[in-house]
Amino acid sequence: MNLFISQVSAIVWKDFTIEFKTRELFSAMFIFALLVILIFIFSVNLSVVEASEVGPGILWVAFLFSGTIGLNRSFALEKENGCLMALMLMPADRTAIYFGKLISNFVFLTIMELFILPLFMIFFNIDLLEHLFPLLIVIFLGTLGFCALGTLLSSLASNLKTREIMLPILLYPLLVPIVIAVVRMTGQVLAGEPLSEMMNWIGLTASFDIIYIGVSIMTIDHILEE
Amino acid sequence: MDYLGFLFAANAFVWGGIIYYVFTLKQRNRALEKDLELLKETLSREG
Amino acid sequence: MMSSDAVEENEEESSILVWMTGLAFLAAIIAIFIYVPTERTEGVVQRIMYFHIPSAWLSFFAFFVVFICSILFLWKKEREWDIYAHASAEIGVIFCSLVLITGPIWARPIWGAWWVWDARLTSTLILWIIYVAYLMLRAQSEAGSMRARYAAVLGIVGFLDIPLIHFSVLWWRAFHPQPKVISSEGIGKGMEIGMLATLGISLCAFTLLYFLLMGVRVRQEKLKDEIDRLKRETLYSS
Amino acid sequence: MVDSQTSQPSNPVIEVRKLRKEFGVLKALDGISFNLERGEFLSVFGPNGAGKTTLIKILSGLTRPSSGTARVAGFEVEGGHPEMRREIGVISHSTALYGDLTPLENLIFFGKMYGLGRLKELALTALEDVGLAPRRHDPVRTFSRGMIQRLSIARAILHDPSILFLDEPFTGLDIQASNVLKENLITLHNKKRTILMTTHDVSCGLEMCDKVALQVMGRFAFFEDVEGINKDKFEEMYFDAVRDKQFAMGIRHS
Repeated sequence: MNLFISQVSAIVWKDFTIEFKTRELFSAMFIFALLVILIFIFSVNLSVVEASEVGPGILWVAFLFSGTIGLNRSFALEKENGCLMALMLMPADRTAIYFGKLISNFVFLTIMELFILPLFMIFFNIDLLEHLFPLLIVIFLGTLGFCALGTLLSSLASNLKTREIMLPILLYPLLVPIVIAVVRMTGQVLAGEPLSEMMNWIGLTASFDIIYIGVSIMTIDHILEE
Repeated sequence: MDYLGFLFAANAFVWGGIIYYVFTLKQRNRALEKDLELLKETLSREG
Repeated sequence: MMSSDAVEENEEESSILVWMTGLAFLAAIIAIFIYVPTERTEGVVQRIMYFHIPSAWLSFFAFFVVFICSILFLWKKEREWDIYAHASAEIGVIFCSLVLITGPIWARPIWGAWWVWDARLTSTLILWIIYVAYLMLRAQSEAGSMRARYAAVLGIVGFLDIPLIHFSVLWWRAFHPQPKVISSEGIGKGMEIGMLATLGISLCAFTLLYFLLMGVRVRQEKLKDEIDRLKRETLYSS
Repeated sequence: MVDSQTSQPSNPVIEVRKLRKEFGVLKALDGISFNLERGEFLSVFGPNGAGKTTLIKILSGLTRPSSGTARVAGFEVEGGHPEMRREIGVISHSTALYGDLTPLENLIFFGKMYGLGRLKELALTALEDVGLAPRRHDPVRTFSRGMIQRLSIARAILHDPSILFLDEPFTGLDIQASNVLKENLITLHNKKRTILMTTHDVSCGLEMCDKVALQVMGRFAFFEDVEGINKDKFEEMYFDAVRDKQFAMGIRHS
């Protein structure tokens, strides 16, 4: 068990060391998310539409799109010099690889989201600080679900010739429940409703997270096999 | 009774779709059988 | 590999199946166009339902088979299950497409719009995309154990998503109820016995068709394997 | 890391019985059986597509065999027992190093994955051994191919494995790098490590090994002690096998 934790943390440490050196991923994700928000602002007439109605949707579309960049990069990095094979040769449970990648994907995406939030607040004139705590819970649940399924599918897609195309095609339809749930919840949170009013959505998101982490633990062995 | 056109369109799609699928299956089958024949021929010629 | 006896037996079985399917469809067509009375409120368009509902049932059933075969494949690692999952997904997508085509044709005269973001329609559309992606994944990767394993994982992940999609879409729409929308459950309620019988016959016919198509598709895939094997053996072992 | 030799449950170290790997029509291995005692060095020759890489992948626990058994260091390879993976080191033509990290960071990362202690010292000694210590703080992507390969050797033997699998390690190396690799292999061989290497290079492969195998179409066509093998005769046999294979491929593609 101790070895398992140190292996997971070694993978996370490695991903962060690389990121601190290159700063490729974070800047790309951040700028991309910003661009998505800008393009949506141009395509929606904010003087006609209520900002708080379209805001949550735009915010999450930006998160998901830039999160996909992160996922694509995540396993491409491992495939580059055959590192994934070396990881598979380690005396490690395959789930350690999954959790290591899941945690580093999750942390990258969360940090990026925390940087986007203030900009979102300014662009849409929505006061987030008032409802910050419930909002963070919603973001946590949604990002976890996205990364749980996304890490599994990106490990799968990384072996395909057309991985950049296939990942979103495989991932997005499966993400529909979580997208609907987080957008709904974000909207309600920003409208000042307490979390207890949306237990069905929280339950749905939490079960999504649990189901897909569970499925990943059970199937990752079959994906990470030459 | 004036919606007959819709009924007709729906039917056309359903039957057309099924028949088309069966047709492609037949086509693929034929190609495979041809392949097999060819292979058997080469085999008997060599053996 | 199949012995020649097994092939003959299979052919006999399948010819019985062909006849049964044919008869069932004949009965279904007679029932739908001659026997069953026209529905009072919806008129003649309602007859579309006798194809629409069985197609929907068939595609859900097919996707369920994909799910089960995917699990069995990952467990046993036998090519057999991979073939079943592939064939079933293909047939499922075909019939799901038919559902998505006949649905709007029915909806246009009844609801007054081709497409309404009703829960059932939306989830069917997403389901269709998921399994088209499944088939794309299969087409993208080369034959071999990798393709089978990846497809199986997707078959499992995709099916487990169905209840989540269902509830999310249901609650999503529940906030903006559309007065015009009649869910398909609503139609079933007031059904007369004759309509129910017609639907039953049609369901039978479609289910038989599924097994018939599966048989053909599976045999095809096995034949392809056999040909590849022969090619390899004869051309390499000289 | 404990001395891996003492924990060896039984001889032979590698025991392969009727190993098959097939999927549908693809047949990579078609019934391979052989034993390798501790400290032996086996060179496996064979044309491309003979299933050499598959053999190594199965023996190192990356792929499951369809049937047959293989025991490595006393463990069944199927299921990839963690203790078995601790005993093996693999060197292939992919370097398995992170280009953005320094050599030191690379070794420390892989050492952590093996749960090794006193990592920094261990990594530094390993770098000294392959002569990369002066450049330990430069990112790996600035290295030449030969240096990367040397680092990759250091990575593969960092946890002091008792068994080494090498998948065509000489491909794409310049003379200097392949000399370093050869020296390393000879040292390891003298240290009684069990080595299985696949290669195309007949003279180089025959020079170092104790046993020779020729793998064609997923089978061992030949498995003998190296003593008493006439190099020229073997070479002739090997080239025949390669030619037959190419001939068959030609028919298939025409």
